[in-house]
Amino acid sequence: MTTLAVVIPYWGQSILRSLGVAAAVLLPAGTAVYVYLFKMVSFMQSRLGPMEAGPYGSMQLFAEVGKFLQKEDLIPRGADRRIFKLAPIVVVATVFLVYVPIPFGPFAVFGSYDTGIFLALAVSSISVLGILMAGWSSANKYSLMGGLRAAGQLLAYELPMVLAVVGVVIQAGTLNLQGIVAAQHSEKIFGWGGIGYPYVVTQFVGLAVFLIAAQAELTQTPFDMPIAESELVAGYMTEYSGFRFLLFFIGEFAAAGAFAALASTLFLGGWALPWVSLSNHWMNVVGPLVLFTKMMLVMFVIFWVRFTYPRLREDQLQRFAWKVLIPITLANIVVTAVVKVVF
Amino acid sequence: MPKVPGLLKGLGVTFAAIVQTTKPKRLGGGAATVQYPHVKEAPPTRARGVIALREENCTVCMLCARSCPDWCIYIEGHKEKAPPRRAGGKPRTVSALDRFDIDYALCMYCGICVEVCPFDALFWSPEYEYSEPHIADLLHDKSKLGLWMETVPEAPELEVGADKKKK
Amino acid sequence: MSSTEAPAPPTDELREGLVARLRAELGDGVVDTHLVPGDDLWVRIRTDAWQAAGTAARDVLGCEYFCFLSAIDWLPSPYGKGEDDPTEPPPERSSAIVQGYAGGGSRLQVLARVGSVRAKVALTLKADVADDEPRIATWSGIYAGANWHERETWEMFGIVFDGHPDLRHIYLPTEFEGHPLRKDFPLLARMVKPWPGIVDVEPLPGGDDAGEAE
Amino acid sequence: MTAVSDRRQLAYIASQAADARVNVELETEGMTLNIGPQHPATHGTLRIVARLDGEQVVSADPICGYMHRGYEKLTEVRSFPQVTTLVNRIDWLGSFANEVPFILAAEKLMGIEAPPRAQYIRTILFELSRIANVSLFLGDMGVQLGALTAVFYAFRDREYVLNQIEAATGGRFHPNFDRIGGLKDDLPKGWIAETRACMDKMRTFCDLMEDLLVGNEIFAERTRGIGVIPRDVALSYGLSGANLRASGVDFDLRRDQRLPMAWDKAEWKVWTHPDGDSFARYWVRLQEVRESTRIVDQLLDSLPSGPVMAKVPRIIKVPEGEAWVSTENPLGEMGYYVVSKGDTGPFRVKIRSASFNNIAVASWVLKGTFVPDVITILASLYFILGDIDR
Repeated sequence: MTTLAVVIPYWGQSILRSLGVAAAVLLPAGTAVYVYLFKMVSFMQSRLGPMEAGPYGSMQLFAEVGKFLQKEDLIPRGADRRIFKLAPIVVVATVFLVYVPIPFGPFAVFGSYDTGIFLALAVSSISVLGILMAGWSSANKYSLMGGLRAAGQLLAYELPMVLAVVGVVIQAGTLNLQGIVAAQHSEKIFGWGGIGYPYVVTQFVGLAVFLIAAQAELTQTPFDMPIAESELVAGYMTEYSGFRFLLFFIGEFAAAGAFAALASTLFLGGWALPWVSLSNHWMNVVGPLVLFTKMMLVMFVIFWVRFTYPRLREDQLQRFAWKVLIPITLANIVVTAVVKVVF
Repeated sequence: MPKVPGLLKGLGVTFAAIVQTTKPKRLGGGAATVQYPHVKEAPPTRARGVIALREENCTVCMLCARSCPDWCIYIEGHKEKAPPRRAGGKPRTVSALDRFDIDYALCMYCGICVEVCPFDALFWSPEYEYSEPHIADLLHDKSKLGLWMETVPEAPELEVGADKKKK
Repeated sequence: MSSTEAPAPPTDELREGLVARLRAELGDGVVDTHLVPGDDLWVRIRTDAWQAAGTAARDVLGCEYFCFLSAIDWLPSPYGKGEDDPTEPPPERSSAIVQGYAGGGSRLQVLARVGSVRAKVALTLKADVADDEPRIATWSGIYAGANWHERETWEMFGIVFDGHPDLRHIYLPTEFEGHPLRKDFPLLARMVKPWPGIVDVEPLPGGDDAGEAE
Repeated sequence: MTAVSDRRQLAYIASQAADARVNVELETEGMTLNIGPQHPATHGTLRIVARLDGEQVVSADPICGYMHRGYEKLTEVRSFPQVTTLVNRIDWLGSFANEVPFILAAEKLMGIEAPPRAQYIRTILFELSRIANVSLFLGDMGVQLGALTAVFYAFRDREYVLNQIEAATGGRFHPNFDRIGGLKDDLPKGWIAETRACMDKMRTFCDLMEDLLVGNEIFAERTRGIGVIPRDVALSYGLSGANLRASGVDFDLRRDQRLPMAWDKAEWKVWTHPDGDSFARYWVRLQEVRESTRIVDQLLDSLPSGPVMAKVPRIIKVPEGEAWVSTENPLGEMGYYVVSKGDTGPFRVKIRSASFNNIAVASWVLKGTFVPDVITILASLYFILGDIDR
């Protein structure tokens, strides 16, 4: 970062970068909560949603945070205290880790590793441990069932997500997310370079399966068996209240942001604008905004599906993952590989 | 496995709902809900909100208290001399009302008292905003019931095929 | 429920057919019948023929639809409606037990109604239950729905159903004693609170000279 | 569960057999899970003690009585008008429909009939309360399966029907509009036109539910072949209403019985479904709401004019006798066995409510199902707690 005529020492850069990641996690999560969970759901259900807190209910999120913070922090008597306290932290931490390799601009990335996408997917599966810890340690039958269901479901949907990404990696030729963004920016679609070459054009099957798998990773309807409110009351989150529940709440929406960011980076061309060159310094400012709008688009689809569909039973859910999604993604990989070699 | 149209139709329904709710009111859009403290929906004229008492009609016959299923009307009266109807006539003994309480904590708004009152002293009014922080305050005494009298609406005329004579 | 229009002389072949078939099946098990033409039919069964009546109703009459099973306590309530003036002497209440349609000999009577969906007709079966030791055979083997109804009847009236798989409380808490729907079980809600409907108008201080006070 | 020839049903049983073999080796001891009494899936305070083996229900025993108000004891100390106010709190969603059979029983004992206009208005309000009650079910089945938006459409469109009931009777949930011999009052001005508009809204609501849920494959996946109740089991348990018609029994009290009401003045169709599973129950109720809107339209067209109250003495003493009247309530067959000894109040009233029998079948049908299916089956049986506990 020597361009700004002042030399920022290395520790300065890493502080800036970690602040950037924190902002990257919390800002989209916050707007997603307001726009989708408060407003879009209400419009879907022909009501206006919160209108009292701030103009058009914009301060509702802070009101909610305030409410959660002043709630009593209960730990059930039979609970395994240490694991009970650790579970939400594990879930939220993994979401921060997923944001590390995601590029928001030429230099605005915490760490551009050669195996960026591999790191993101590996880390996102650690949250399963957090959910299992929460389910087990709450000493509550509903939580235990919720936790076990979550474990089964998240493992089953890890595979389709990874296989969906493999199609993109074959086409981009690199695992590094910056590389994938660059690849999508430079290639042409049959000679016409107007809007670059977002991989959704050829990898639409991959995007569909990725979104379905992301829906399952977020334990959202139609895959919200772990938090099936009509059966398990609140699944693994039943016994949590106050600040810990807030952590789970943030974790859930930050994870939605993370998967949306991954989807838009892999399939919609990431932070790059087609006609602006990649190394333009202004892209460090414009890039995050571009990626933010793409994330909002993807999250609209995620929440749109979440509030429309009923939920699947977990044996149907597993059957759907193993017997439908995985064959489709394998076929997609084969087709991509053949096309890659032939052309 | 799933054929697509069913799932897409569902998405179409919810998207149409978003468009309908966000369309401004003058274009026929808007939510079905009303922002209560600022905008209040008027209940229909026959709504049974609260019972109003016209004290002068009441002759303490206690028919309402006797026919109330929940035993929530408490009446006490006394006899007194009233001026004769025609000049020079004998003073009439009339029973006057001392206490007429309705306990809205017990009342189930069935309307038997209003209907059974032979002297038309009790009326329904669609007023509904009289909740109280303390449940004891729900015991409305006769002065409060009198206050409700102005909120009693005119009886709505009946549907076209209705029988004209007032039952 | 009736479907045929009763002709001028009110005979109702559909229901008379039912009674005839029931008599043929149970012989003297059918003690008494009461037929409202074109409307409804009551049949009183002897206590020990109750189970046979159930199987006959289902198989012979084709009444496979189980409507309900309950009981009636014919003793008039000794407490009245709780609406008497405490100042006056309590009014004496007749304790004569008078049964309803199709007669009966005991204070408690079991009452069941079954219907045939095809013939679109239903009938009510009654049976006396001994006053001192109320027992009767169970129908849960014949109609699966009777299981819950018999549990409720046992809990409310104290009629024991022999052969019932698990006769336990269905509505009331397990440690509840007494049978609430019996007429001699007091309704405490009306005992605890004095009735506000008692006329409470104190007369004139000088006594009512004109003599036409209410 | 008896097998139904459907391919999916056989697959379901095969998968169960496979699980059963697995459990034998694993020897996992069961877990007892209390669903309720405070539980989102039960419409009120019903508790199901389910013994589970993993996710599968070994035995389920519904425990009711948390909302037992002792209505039959209360009716013994009340007069006839007071009992009507008590009685429309049994099935509080379609509450006008509770009063009608009791009033008809009293009128049958007194040998009087309501004037034709009152009969028409009673039938119209009866069908309106059916629409209000069953439309909530159509939305609520979605929530039980996870689709949150369906129930909001149900509440929104049901509001118009409740406004109509309140405009005519004065009470949204507890109208208390029925009197022995007729109705308390006549309809207010402009009510008929308003109700017609409301019926169109309900028809669009039904189409909405058709698109949102019935067509949805996940909904079909979750409800087809789940909780199959064959014809003979349904009849033996005394199931009634849409639960019975969904098991293929063509039995509807509005058509198969002669009552002083106006159902035979409108022509409408009784819908049945052969499968008897949760999907069939949902589908039959959806068609029934559409039929009800058509009935209301036809009755509104042919509404006669005239009085709404027959000649009835002020203090009503019902002559001695016994009468049973039952009507096709939104939840099923609701009947009153009224015994009168000739004074102002009834001597004994046996209240036969539909949900009591509808839930008795639960312990039979829930055996061997998964936990999420328990919620689906209970939601599809559609009971209201006041109806069970009385």
